[in-house]
Amino acid sequence: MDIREIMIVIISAVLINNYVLQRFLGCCPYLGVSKQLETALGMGMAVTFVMAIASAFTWIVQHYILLPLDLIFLQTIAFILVIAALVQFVELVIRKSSPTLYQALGIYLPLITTNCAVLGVAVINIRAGYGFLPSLVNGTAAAIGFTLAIILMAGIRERIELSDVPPALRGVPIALITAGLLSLAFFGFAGMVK
Amino acid sequence: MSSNIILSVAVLAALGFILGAGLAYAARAFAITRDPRIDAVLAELPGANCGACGYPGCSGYAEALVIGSALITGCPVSRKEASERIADIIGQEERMNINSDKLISVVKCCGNNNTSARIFNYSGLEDCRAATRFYDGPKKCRHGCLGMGTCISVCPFNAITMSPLKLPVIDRDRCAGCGLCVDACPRQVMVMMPERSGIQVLCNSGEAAKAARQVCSKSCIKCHKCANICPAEAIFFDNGPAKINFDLCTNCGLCVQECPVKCIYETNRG
Amino acid sequence: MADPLSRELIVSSAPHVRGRDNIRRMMYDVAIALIPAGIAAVYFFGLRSLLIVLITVASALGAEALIQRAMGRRVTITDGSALVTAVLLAYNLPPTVPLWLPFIGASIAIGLGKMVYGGLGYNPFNPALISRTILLAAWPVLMTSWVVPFDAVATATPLAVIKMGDNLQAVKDLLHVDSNLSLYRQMFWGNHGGCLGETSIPALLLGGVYLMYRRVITWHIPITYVSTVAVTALLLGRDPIFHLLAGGLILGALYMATCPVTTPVTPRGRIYFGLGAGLLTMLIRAFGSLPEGIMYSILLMNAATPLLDRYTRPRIYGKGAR
Amino acid sequence: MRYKTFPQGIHLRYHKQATAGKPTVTAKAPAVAVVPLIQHIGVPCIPQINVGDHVFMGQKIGDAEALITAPIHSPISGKVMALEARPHVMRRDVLSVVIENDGEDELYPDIMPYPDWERLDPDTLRNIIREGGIVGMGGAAFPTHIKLAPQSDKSIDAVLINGAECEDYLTDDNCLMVEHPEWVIGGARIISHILGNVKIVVGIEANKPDALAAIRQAAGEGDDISVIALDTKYPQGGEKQMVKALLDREVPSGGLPSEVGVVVNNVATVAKIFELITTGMPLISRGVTLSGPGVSAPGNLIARIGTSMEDLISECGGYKGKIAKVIMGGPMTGISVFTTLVTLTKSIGGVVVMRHEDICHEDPVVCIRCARCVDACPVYLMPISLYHYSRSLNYDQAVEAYGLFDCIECGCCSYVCPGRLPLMESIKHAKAEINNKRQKQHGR
Amino acid sequence: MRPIEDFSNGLFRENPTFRLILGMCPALAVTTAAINGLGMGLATTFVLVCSNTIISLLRKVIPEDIRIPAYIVVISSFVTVVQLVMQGFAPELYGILGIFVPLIVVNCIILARAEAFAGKYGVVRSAADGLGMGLGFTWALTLLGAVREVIGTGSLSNTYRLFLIPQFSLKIIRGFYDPALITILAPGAFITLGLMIGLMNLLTKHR
Repeated sequence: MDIREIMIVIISAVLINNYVLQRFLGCCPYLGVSKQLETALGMGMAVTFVMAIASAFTWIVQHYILLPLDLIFLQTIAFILVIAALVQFVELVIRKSSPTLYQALGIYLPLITTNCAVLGVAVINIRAGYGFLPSLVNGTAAAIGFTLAIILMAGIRERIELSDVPPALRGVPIALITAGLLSLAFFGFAGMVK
Repeated sequence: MSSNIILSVAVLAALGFILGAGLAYAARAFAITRDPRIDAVLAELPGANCGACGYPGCSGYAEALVIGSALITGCPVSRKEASERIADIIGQEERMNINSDKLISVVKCCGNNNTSARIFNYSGLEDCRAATRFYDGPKKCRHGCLGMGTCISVCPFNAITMSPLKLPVIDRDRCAGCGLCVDACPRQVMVMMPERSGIQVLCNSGEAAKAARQVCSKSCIKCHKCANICPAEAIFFDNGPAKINFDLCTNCGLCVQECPVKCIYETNRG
Repeated sequence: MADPLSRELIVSSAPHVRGRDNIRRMMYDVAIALIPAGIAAVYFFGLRSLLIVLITVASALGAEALIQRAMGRRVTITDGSALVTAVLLAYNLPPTVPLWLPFIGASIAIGLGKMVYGGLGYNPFNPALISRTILLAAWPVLMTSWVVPFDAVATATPLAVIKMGDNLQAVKDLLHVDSNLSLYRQMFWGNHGGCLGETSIPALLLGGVYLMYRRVITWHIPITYVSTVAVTALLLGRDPIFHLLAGGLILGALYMATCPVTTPVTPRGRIYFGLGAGLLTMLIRAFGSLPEGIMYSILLMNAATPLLDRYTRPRIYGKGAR
Repeated sequence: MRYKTFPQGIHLRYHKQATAGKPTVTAKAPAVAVVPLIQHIGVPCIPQINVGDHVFMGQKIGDAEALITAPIHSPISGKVMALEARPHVMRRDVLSVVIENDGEDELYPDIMPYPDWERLDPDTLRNIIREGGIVGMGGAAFPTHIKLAPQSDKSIDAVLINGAECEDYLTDDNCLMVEHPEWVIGGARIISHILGNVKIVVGIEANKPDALAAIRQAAGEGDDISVIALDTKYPQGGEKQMVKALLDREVPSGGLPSEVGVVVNNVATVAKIFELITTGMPLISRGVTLSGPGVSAPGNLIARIGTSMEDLISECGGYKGKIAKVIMGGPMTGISVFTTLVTLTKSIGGVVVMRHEDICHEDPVVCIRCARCVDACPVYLMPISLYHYSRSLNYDQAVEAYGLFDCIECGCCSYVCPGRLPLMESIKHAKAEINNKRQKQHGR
Repeated sequence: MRPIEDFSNGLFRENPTFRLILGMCPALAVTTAAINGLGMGLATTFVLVCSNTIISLLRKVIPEDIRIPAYIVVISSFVTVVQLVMQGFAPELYGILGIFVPLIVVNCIILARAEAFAGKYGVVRSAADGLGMGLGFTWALTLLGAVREVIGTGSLSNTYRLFLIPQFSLKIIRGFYDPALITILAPGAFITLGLMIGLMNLLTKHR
């Protein structure tokens, strides 16, 4: 696979088909952890880490266990198990190595398990027929796209905190609307990679 | 078909085993300990994170309690029963000190915009602390409430509202007795009083009668009429406005009737 | 003399004097600056463009009044901000749009672009551009039907033509000119298909100079924006002059990328804003499937504005370097 | 011609023409002088006299033991009628010495000049300055002898004389420089002598050509004094801005000018030092501008300390129109007092009277992020962020990342804000709240 | 009475989409048409009811420490069932819902209900809770889908076929109405849902 192809995968996953803004994957943590820039960045990094590893692991599981044994229908179960274990592992590591980060991410670290972007990217990798390297690249790029979207969002939400949003729209509704407008702005990247 | 099922189960079991083993190892390698009592104590605390205890939120206080660096009585919001349960959890033998009376805050001033004179026209931030920095605030009375709502802004329980005549009104049901408004008030016009008591002298001015009358028509003039009529002898004077000893007060309300300037109120009647 | 104590003086914090400018004045300055472009629009595209502008303005003011009333807030439609938003939106519409579209667009701009965030000063994105992108996504055909100036004949914009053919010859054919110079001249004056208010560069520049003179806008964003577009075009092997004159670059750089609410407050932030917007504009024009990148690039930089503000804080006097 | 200046800042409307050309008038000594015992930054004075005592003009009536303090002298001769709390510029009341004027202006017998000052050592001179009660007369009121005794590890290489007078309306420094340039230059030489014969740089805004010419002439041809014209821009007279403009040095955050080898003094202070050394007269009077649209006949006065504003304003023809604000100092940083019974103190260089129609009555609207405050701030802060953090009580962020305590409270941000937000007021409030909190924590 | 309360709870008071803000991804992704929302909602309901029941049955058996992985295994088994069934019987819908069918596994509603409800209460109540939550999710998605579809295309294309409603359709307004394509695009999903949640907040506040 040449550089060009990899670049296409990256630009596509980060900008054009941004996993949150265009594909709706990972919306729960996106809405939940984007209130502050620091935590958003932490979450982004955690997701990046988990997604990169998960892409690799699930590819291996798919191609070296499920396919040879003809057990493709077990894909969902197997993948989610791998991801759940990975997330728990990351949680343990962060709790030990950076208590402040752990405190900041709080309940959202376990939520990476239910971050559908992680499982989503694994499934998409398989469905798109990516090889090992493209899978890894796609997973990482998707997570970078997630991080980009979430830090932009966090910046805006910190500003929204200071504004006079009508009470009914405070919190999630205004965040959703902002995400929509952000998604609209990302339309500009449409067609950049053919 | 059956071989397929067996294979599935086997694969999943193997996967589960490998991942489980890995996690078990990780759990041990990266283990950290946290005293489970902290969470237990935290569960008993009010969870308003008001900070009245002086710690960063309830969790900080819970940790301090378990370590032993804080007193159970440190949380002014906790009710007696909760405090006793916390004492059970951390095994602290301090129940004697647990406050049995719930305290609530009260504004010791009834000088509203109509009765209390102004000395200048303040035009600045709507904040009592900011206003106090300008010549002790725009009211002629230097002890009374400025009515700009700093107490409202610090109240974590939304228990205070502003009356149309610019005096804060405390919702006795919502007030948790954290005392943050008392700390925040630059005039020391907010005080804590037992919730069960109803009578309070709503004047904070220690000025002599004449000076006090000049600045506010509702100011306590130290006439001692209330003290004289009080059957429980609960009202006394010590270089200031009339004060009530809540241990003696029977809420009979005679002083309220007697006060010539009407600055004694039955606060629990709104 | 009366007792000095009986005189109730006003006590307040310094400073006791204030500058002359206020928000209303700034907004009306922008509105004034936009007048020449409006005249040009009427000149090129007929009185219908005036009608579109009027409908947009009326709907925007109406929508703002209605929403503020509904939210139980003070109605502030006279502060000029809705007026400016509406005029900018109208200038971003093709002259052929059905007359209900400016009404919808103005409502979206005010409602979704501004009021949901609490009104003036709080919106993270430029309301006029939000509205335009939504309209474009909702009614792509209506929003891309262009006409030849002085004529109702359908045409394409120079940018759309160059997107297809990738060379200036096609544009020259489109505008019936034979030399680059006359092409530039015709594009400069605005004699080509496009949105109402974006085509006539001299009219826009006139307003821009007025705004700079009145200190409503600073040079940072327009200059960096325009020059980044030129440099990027050069690097990508495109004709920089064409890209400066084509599309809504000047309208965007002078009036929309300078919208104070949605751009950084720090000088360095503003420069990065211009750089980023210029780069994105050219990337979209060169590689994207859309012919024009102004609005998306500005919206994307709007989104990055809080981060720019945060990471381009000025060095405080006496901190760091001597 | 490009004048030296500092980056950013704002242009004001100035309004100086009403008083700039007029010669200074000596005001009547007050019938009753009310001399507050707080007239400087530092420890308040303790009265040195008793009620009923007779005091001479120039006699010390208040002093304190502490290091940072300056004594206070009687501005008139007469009888001490009372020692009581009286209205004050900064507070509702402050312990003041109330002296009834006997009209004699009997000079305190100990007062005598120091003609041979050049032979005195710096410590003696500093002590003379202390005993003369000299404080910063540009508004800061910091005891001057402390300023002239920089810590030993700092080597001072320049003394800056601040003649910027950048605020609206005020012209007393201008008049002083035009009428008595030799006092300014003489005083500067004394300070230079105290600091070890360092170079003298006088900075004057270019909108005062008369003052520039007069000072230049008085300075002579020697190269120990340079007189530099500065751009007319606010806050050119700010100490840090002065250092930046004249020497292109930046005073470290939270530090003093002495840390970059500079001592800055206002022209009025310098002239007063000259007066003290050459006549022995302590600081009992000062030049003050009475101006603003609410004064009938604006002018510059030499007035005794302890004269009430009421008296000073009647000296200038009384009020004109419905009075709304009486401001001590310039309108950008001055204090609007609550009563005109407050009396003149050492650091009040101007009284500006505003009518109702002269003040901005617009309510705060909203921030449209126009960034004018950021572009105006002479210490390169982001006032709007500070404002937001102050309002959302996020003080830590404001202090750490946004330099709350670097604010010099010049008021540029509030002045330029088209949304009329109380930017500087919020910043000041946040500072006071944080200091309050810190004090409480120390108390615990 | 308890199960009935549990059931109605999920429909309105704790509607997963409008009140608990759970399961945002499918709510945004598949609601380009009412029918898709309905399909997704019913699939989720099925998984939710089954998993709630099983987890409630097993709640005393599953050790505390590994409950989350155990829940996930249970949930993913049912998701696999749904996946296979849908693939067989509604391939068209399966194609449209795409990867969001396997992603039901990570729908926070399911794990959240398992953790918050099924792990604590009995079988009947858990099943009722699952059904209520599921149907609450379903009507929310269907409504959202309907709104987006009507505004975005001017009709409810497949729904009438499903309910055998004659095609009176919204064709009438076709002549007057130019569909606003935006609502069936990604930004439209976010904005419509945001406004709808805001509307719900408004309605419940006034009640």
